[in-house]
Amino acid sequence: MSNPSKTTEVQSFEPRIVAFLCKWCSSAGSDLAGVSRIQYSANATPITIPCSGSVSPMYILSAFNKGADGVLISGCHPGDCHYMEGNYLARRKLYLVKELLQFIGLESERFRMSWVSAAEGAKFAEVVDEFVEDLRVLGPQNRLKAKP
Amino acid sequence: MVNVEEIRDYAASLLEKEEVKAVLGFRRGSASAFAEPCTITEVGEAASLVWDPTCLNNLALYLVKDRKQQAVAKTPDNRPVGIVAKGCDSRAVGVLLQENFFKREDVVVIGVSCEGTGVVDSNKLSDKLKGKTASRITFSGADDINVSVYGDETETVIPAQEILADRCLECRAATPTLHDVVFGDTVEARDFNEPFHAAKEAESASEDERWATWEHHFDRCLRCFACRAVCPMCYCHECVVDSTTFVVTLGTSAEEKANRIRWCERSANTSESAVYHLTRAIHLAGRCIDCGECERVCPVNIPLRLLNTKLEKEAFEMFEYQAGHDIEQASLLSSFRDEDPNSFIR
Amino acid sequence: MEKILNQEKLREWVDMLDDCEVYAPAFADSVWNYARIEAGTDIDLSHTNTIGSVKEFVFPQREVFFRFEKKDGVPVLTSTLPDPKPTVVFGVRPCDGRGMPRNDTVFNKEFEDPYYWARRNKLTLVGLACNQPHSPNCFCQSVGGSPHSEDGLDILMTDLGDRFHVKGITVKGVEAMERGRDAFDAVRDGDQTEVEKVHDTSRSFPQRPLDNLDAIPKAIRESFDSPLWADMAQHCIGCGICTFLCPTCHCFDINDEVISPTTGEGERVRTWDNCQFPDFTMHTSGHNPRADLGSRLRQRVSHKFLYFVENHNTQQCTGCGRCITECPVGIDIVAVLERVSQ
Amino acid sequence: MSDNLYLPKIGRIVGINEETQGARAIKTFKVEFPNDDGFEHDCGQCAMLSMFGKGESMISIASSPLVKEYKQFSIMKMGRVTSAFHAAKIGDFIGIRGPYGNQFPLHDWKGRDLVFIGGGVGLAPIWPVIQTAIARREDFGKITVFYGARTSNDIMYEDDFEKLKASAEVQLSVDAPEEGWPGYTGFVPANLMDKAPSPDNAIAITCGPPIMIKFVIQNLQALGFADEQIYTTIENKMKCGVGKCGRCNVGKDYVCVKGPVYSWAELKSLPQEY
Repeated sequence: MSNPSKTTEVQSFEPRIVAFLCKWCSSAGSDLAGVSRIQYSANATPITIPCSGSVSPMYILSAFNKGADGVLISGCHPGDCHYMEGNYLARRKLYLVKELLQFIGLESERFRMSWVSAAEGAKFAEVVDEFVEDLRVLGPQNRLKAKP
Repeated sequence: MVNVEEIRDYAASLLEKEEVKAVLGFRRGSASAFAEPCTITEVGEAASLVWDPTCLNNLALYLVKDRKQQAVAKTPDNRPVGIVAKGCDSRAVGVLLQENFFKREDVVVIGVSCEGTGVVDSNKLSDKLKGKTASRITFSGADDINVSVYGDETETVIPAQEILADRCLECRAATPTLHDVVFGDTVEARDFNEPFHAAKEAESASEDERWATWEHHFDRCLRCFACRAVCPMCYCHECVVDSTTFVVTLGTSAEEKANRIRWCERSANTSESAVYHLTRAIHLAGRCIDCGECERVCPVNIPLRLLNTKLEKEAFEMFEYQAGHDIEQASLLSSFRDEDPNSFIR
Repeated sequence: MEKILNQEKLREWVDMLDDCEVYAPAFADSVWNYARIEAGTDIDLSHTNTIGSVKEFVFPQREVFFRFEKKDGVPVLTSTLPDPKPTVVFGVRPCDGRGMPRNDTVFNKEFEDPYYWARRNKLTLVGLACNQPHSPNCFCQSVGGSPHSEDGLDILMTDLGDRFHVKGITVKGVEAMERGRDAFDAVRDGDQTEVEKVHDTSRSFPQRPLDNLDAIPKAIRESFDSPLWADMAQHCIGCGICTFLCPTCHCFDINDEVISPTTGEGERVRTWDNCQFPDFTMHTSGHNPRADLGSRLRQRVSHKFLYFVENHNTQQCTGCGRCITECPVGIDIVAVLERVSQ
Repeated sequence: MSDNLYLPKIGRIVGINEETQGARAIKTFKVEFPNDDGFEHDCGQCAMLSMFGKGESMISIASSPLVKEYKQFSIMKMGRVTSAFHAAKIGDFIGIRGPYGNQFPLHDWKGRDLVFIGGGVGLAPIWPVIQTAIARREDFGKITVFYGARTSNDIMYEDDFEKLKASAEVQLSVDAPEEGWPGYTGFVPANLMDKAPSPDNAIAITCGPPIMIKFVIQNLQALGFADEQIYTTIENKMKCGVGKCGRCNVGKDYVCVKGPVYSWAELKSLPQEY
């Protein structure tokens, strides 16, 4: 990819994010961001899940396979899990996923995790905005995307 | 030095005393200079057992196969099985015990120390011989491996360190920790490569270089599934990447089969093979005991072991977890600590 | 057409095939395998045998049959029949060459496979005779072949040390030689004798023997219910190595791959499949005609040495030895046949 | 493009009849060729049906070759493709290629008695033979149709059986006792023994679950039917339909080409891998 085309791509490129959001916190946080009329990027497709601990690495790989430019997983802050320890298990598991994806050379910025409580609408908006900005710079995700 | 007669005698006595129904071991085969797996059930067969650095296979796979067979057998034979195990193989038994695949009394581990060596890496050997076949591999001592090349008159002497498998050079437990008996000298640390050397080297490349490497490898995958078939830890009845094996019986429904998610297609594409190999790697996190079988059997030599050791490295460094070392411990992914890394999370 | 090609002129010939895709063996990732050659200088014919067989050129691991999409609610199918550039493959060992006519039979018969033939018709196979066996598992002569068999090849090259003897066997082969006309020299007195000498020597090396090849079909038929099969497959792991690397194994799977679940767009794709996989013959109900490893090993061996013989009067095995050498657990088809024949 | 054997023709579903309900529901589909590129078939042949995006399945053509306007398929809901069929509506499009396989040698059976023995969805492959024989009623002697299902609700082609009674002897059975059931109670092979059709100058044609076929053939032999008088069909997993992909391979035969119709005399010589 030569530089000039990259610049134009950055301008016209709208990254697509698949966001797996815990229903007890981040999903509500994203609702709060909306209800509070916080302006933030509309690039994330939210998928509500019962707990960040329920995210199978398959979901992440599959999202990238189907063409997601970034994958976000957002759950409850440590200590706040509705199921006591789901987010701790998620943290360990997803740390390994992150390391593995980096290891095979997927751009490390494309996979992200955040702790967003139901009260943190503003933080959710920030997380998504930052993610979108970083992905704009990276351009489309082609490494793990299925090519017909 | 391991005296193979001791292994033979021990195996024979296990069979003679009917303490086991069979002993899994190695014998010389007709197919190559490497040893092949064997299952002996008669005392007399014990004499065919061999032991040397051409004994590559992780025989724990056959413990798994036996359990699966007995589970569906009309008259199951659940008597214990003896297994000749290297350090890594014994850790595989450890993980299977940890996962309650069978009980400790179901298996007699005939541990064999790799002492100062390990096993020969068939890829490194192929590199040395530029694809030619070794017709005979012998060992003059700990340091040298003599290889007779098929079609050549001569015998090549190769320093052991140059063709021992990476996993052996990096091995931290060359003597089986879990065993009923152990043959050979117990060795603590060996002066080869640091642990996780190959994974660290792969990590040090740039992101683009790393992707170029793995894109190249994923693209070459034939999807013969030998890596999965040979792995003692890949014992799932239905593999997550293989939705077609789901059986519609009276207890299941057509909808279940129809709605089975196809996580990856059967096409050997870069993207689909990436999903397969990465899924497999994650599923083995904290379970891979680095026997290197996946990498050994790969017909196109994808360095699959790197994916697993990368995760074992993280497990060790970040979570102080080593697969197969403690059969009582909670598994890597079902446990956590407060001090687990958190800084990568926004 | 018979010519002489000096070793250093090989590159010239390759360069003159510039409107073709040229492939030749290359040593990478610790194995020899066919790789695209950009220039004649890249060619290296010091190979043993390639890990993948030439069947990959006509029967790739993944073949898209057609694309489907919906227009106004009606499915529209677009065939993706390949239209490849003429392809020339160098360094094909005679065992792989012999695999081709066997594959032709399968993909022809009463139903001609257009995808196979689209590739096959554009393919020229330049064989290289084996001056000596590459591996202790070679057994081409035991299944009716030879280290310099011309069967299935378009051209056969024989290495005479400083030069090659090059023989055009088919029209396609002669054409490929004519393209490189300037690179070749005429055959001179004595060359023919030398070729014969090299060929004679190559046949004199011992190979894995298969005693009484003609009696094998009967032996297999009679051993159908023998416990031998389960015993020999005891350590089989049920992977696809033996069949995927085989120059004549051709079993495949067909699946729909959806590109867009929203538009219903997708492709129907053929991929390699393997009789050693447990789900190969499994019905949806779970009923499996070949449920155990023993019956699957029996199927692989029977197909090659009994059923194919019954249907086509020849073995579906060319003795390349890949399935023996590459088997992770040492299953050895020659040893299997020996035991069955006893 | 027409010579591309893997490229299906487009078919349109013009009729759906719910035969049986439940976990193993059966529906019968009438399929037309909107592009007028249909094909002729013989009794016993199959077609490869596809739902684009789901895949292909080999299904017996259940309509008589004498019916030219449409082809009929009775499909049991079992997996991915068949579930998609069960979710389909009238007017939906499918892919169809064929016809594949051999045929029942109906022409050789002139003047003979025909005994059909079907079970479950196994009635579908022999249904076109029954229909054709009825249409050429004068060519054959006595025609008897045995058919059994698990319950009376699981009986396929219920209305057609009523019509069939005019020209053939119909023997229905259900597996378990049912109140008010007029027919036989018990498994099909037992019903066969009970009625004991004569083997003289007769041909027996059977299809159903493998276990049923096994006992039907045993019982036919007990009744004195010779191996050459017994015909059945075998269905192995199929993918290509044209004798290449290797899945349906039994002995030297690819069932999709050499089968699915076999006389017991022929079938006996094949390994029992079906």
